[in-house]
Amino acid sequence: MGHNLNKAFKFGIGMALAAGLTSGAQAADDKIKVGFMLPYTGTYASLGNAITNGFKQYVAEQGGKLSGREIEYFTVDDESDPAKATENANKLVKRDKVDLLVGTVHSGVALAMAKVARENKTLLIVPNAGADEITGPLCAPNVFRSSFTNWQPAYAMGKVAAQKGYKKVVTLTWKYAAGLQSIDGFKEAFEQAGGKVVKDMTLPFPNVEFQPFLTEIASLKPDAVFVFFAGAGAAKFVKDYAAAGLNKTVPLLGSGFLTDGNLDAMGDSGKALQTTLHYADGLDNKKDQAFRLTYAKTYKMQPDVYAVQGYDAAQLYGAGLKAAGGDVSKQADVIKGMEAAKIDSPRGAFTLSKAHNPVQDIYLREVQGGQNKVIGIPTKALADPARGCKL
Amino acid sequence: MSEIINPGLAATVGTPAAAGEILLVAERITRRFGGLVANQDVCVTLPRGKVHVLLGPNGAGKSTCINMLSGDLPPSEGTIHFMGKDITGLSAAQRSQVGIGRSYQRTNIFPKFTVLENVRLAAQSRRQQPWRIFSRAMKQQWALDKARACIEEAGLGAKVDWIAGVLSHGEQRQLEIAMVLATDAQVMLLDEPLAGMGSDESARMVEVLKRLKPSRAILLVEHDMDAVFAVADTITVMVNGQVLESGPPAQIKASVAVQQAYLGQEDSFHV
Amino acid sequence: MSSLNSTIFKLAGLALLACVPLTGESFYVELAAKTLVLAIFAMSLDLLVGFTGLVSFGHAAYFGVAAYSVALLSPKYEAASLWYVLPASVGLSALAALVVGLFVLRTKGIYFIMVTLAFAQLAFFVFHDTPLGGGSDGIYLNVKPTAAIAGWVPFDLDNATHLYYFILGALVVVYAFLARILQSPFGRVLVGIKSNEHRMQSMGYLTFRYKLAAFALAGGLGGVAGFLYAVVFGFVTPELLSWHQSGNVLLMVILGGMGNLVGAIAGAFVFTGMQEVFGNWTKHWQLVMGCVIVAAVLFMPGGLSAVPGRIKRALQGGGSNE
Amino acid sequence: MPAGQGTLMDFASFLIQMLNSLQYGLLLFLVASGLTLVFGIMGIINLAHGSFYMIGAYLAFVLTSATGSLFLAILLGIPLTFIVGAFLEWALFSHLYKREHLEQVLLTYGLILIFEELRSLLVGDEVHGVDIPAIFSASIPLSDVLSYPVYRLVISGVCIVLAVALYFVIQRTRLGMMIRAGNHDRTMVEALGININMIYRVVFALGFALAALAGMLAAPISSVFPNMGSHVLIISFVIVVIGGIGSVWGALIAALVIGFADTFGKVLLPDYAGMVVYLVMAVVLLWRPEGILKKG
Repeated sequence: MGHNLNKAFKFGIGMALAAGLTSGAQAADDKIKVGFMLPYTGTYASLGNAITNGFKQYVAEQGGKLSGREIEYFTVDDESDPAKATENANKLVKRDKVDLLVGTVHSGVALAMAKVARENKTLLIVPNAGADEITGPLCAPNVFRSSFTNWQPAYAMGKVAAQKGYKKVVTLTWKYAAGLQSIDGFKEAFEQAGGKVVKDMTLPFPNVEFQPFLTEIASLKPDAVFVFFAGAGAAKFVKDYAAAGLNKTVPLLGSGFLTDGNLDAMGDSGKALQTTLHYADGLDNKKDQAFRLTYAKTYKMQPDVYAVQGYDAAQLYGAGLKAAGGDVSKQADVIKGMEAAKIDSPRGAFTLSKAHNPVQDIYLREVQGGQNKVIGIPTKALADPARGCKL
Repeated sequence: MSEIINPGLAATVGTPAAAGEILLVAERITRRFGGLVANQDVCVTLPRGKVHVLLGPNGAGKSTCINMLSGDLPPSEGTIHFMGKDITGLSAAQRSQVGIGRSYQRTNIFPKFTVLENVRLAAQSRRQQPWRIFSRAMKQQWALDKARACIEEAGLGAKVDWIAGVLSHGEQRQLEIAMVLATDAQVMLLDEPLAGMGSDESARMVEVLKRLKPSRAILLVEHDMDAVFAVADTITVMVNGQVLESGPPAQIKASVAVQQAYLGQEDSFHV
Repeated sequence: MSSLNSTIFKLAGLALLACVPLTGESFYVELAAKTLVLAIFAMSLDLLVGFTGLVSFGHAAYFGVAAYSVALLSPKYEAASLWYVLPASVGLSALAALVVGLFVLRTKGIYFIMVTLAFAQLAFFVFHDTPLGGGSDGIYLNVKPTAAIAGWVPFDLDNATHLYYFILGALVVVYAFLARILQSPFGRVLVGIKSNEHRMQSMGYLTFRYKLAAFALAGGLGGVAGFLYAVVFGFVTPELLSWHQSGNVLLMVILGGMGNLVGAIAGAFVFTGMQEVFGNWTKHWQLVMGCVIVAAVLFMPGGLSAVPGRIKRALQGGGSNE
Repeated sequence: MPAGQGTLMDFASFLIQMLNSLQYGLLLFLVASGLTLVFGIMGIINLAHGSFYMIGAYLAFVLTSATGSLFLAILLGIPLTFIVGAFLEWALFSHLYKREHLEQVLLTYGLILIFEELRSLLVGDEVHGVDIPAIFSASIPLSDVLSYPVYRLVISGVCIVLAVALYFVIQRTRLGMMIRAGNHDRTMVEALGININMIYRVVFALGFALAALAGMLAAPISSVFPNMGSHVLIISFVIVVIGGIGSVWGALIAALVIGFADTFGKVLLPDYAGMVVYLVMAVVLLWRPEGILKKG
């Protein structure tokens, strides 16, 4: 028996070493190494793919090169699993030694990535996760974001709600950072303008049994409801809300993710829903039209906000590289270039705040004919307050 | 079979105990399974130095009775006393600790362990020191000595290091006896210890039982009539979960009721 | 002879593991460190599954409790003392296991599997939902614990090499501890319970107490792994307590062949090895992983440690058709 | 509930919340009933049960898209899942009966990974909606602002019908007799010349079909999304544990209890809502370690 054990033991070590050898770095020194750490399986897989597509589209538009340097991609599926986040980030940073780390969707994973990036001084662009901390208390010279903070769209919606004359609002969200930070942003703007949030309700992520909360909303009879949900859960919420008849008497307001990538799933229930986000359908902007056309041709599907954020991550890096003359070893120059860049984004041009978050227009959108049509710009060039950032 | 008195056994076999002292008394114990009454108002008294045999056709409730005495099944009604103390509410493990040991009808051992380890575990149960997690079990000499002595006593001395699972059926029954012995049981509840044994093995087991008898009370469920009449001091005949008749072997042999109800069916009834 | 070989191979394996930091590849050192942590975790579960016969499907709870304890007990911007947080977090996870054990050990078989799972979910939600745990995004451990004793620093956990050897040392200690326990009267009782609990009871063992002790012990050792994990990665999230983690560690134990400490270590290496190889190979690596698992169950009863024997038998033409 | 607590919850809201509990509980029952049958009768622990639910929901999406009708999708889906279930039993699960629970855990854990990846390969990772059939798309007004979707009531109705049907099958039919006998003593059933393998195949296929049906029915109100099975799986485990393995009635009672605890937990103890159902389970286990109703 002892004999067998030890064979097994050797086998195990052999496997581990084999794993090491097969995945060893095979760097080509002349290429710039870009590492995508994004979800390619699980709930957020389609978001990860859209971001990757957007990034690659920009690079392809530049002839496959940025500042004359070819790009080599490394990918790691982060599975949206924070438990594996540090290890996955280290795969790209320590094993593959990438020059730029791009990721991710899930806020918890992104926080772990930011930690790895800070410790290893690797350049990081967050192409989605909106956790306020990344460009707030945890901001760093080498950490950038091409998307938004949770605070931004929600703050804009708070202003909208006040403008519409609502006085009494109830909020509902999943109890996690993205949701709670959105609620805070909404509340800040809404209560500044004289409104009152009468009740904050939360449920554990990713629980989708909303019925008890709808009953509660009905008994509170607020002027409006502000929610933060995303993806499948958002689709279910919107459907439940309509089925309960609440949409007829209590307007539903949300951060834009409520209606992004899931309009097909919510069907008629989503009709006329108003949300705020830094991107919308039907923007009157040439860049957007060109972007959408190319994207649709290349990937045989319509782009969404995630694709835009991926595209802009590439633009942002491109600007940095240009400033450094394509020399990634001059990281300080790359960073300076990125900080100074004015990005001609499909969402409309934006610059970066001191904390490295986009200063951007937030659109008010309405669901019309299966699209999030822009109907107004409640806040122009909105900057995240970046509380706690010492940059 | 040698006449060696093993050191480990000396303490238990040779205990100068008052023969005839009543060790176990079960009064009107009853067990129901849903609507089915498996045992009704069974009374059993086990004095030291005597062998009490339970007889009865299959399904008469003998095993249920043993299970209630050993604590494997709680009785629905009735009380069980051990040396004057009420033990009705005690679990099987607790009853083992007070001095009631049993063997099972279907062989119930640790098939992957050696014979020695099977019995050593039984011996170890008498002095449990679970907090001593850094001492080595194989260096507890007292338990090893006792285990070897009990194995010898049960007639398995030649197979101490065998894996229990590969022993013959009869040998596994002997192993069970050794395990009961190793727990210092004052009351031994033996469920068909001779089942499946060859005549040599049976004879040896009967010898073992006779030798154990003086210092203990033994309850035996057995079908082998030769063995029964060779060792029994008292016989209780059960039918349909109830006691039909109880008394010395001669009385049972003479009983018409027993003849009709049970012995009549057994063509092997001869002395 | 076999046992001589056995010792030689164990030492050779240990020597091989001790050489890993010499490669200087920080990623692989960290990967190996993580695998060693998982190996400790797998050994702790093996005490329950392989030696006591208790199939716990919620072992990640104790791993997670210890990991969270480190994060919660450490001051935000200063180093906590290793000599305080290590015993405290291990103690807390053992305590959690003791309390859960009081409930779950009242059940058996399938119930036990499901109830351990459900209690692990309960623990998951404690850290996920209540103000204690910091929600689904987890908590940072900003500064690793310091090993300083009255100003003297024997080693520095911030140094990857020191940390690696610390973990390797922990592995050896846990292995020796478990191996020793299994030789003790206590350990023999656990193995007896696995083989035939009913008989153990009829021989006078109050098996519940032994199982409870084993459950708490395994929880505490799982806590050692959880502690190390938190120190290696500096980040804890409720996912550490999720049922996928419980499933993964169970998988490692089974891959290595239950009831076999070296096997559990090998299982951890094979598991991370498979994750690495398949993960680099295809986006749909979980499909491959799933197929490997299913095939392993159907065609490889007894785990990896049984493979050499099976191959030998097959080569001799006497292969079993199990 | 006394009127004095009106600030917390008025009486009308309380009644509506009760309705919510009932409706949620019944849907949970539908998923858990298949699980408890497979557990209790075959002694198999099946982690892939949540995947069966997911498969059902995706089938509803795919078939509804193809046929244009949820009814047709369900009509096609039930026999389809039944056949797939029978096939899985033949190919995989039939090898597990004499294996340890551990190996069952492992194999079904592997199946989860396989099913999720196959789903990703075949249908993709997007979120999809399934339309509520037009005739059930209305809502019934319950208060001046709140109405109750008819489709939810329909689901509850279907669940009740299925519960009664299951009871009838198990208590009154020959198949049910064999199932109950198999539940108690496998060797005895075999001795009577009954083909236990066939019974097991049918029971497993039935369990699969029930879980898939739950997924199909729930698809219009829950949407269809990756990993949707895993939450359902754990909650079903809790229900089976509380109800007693193998007891369909126990599962029904437990599902209603959980529906109640979850609904009111969310409203009254939002910080602890995730834990409420597990705490209920812990209390039940203290009281009755084998569940409210033992199997049988």
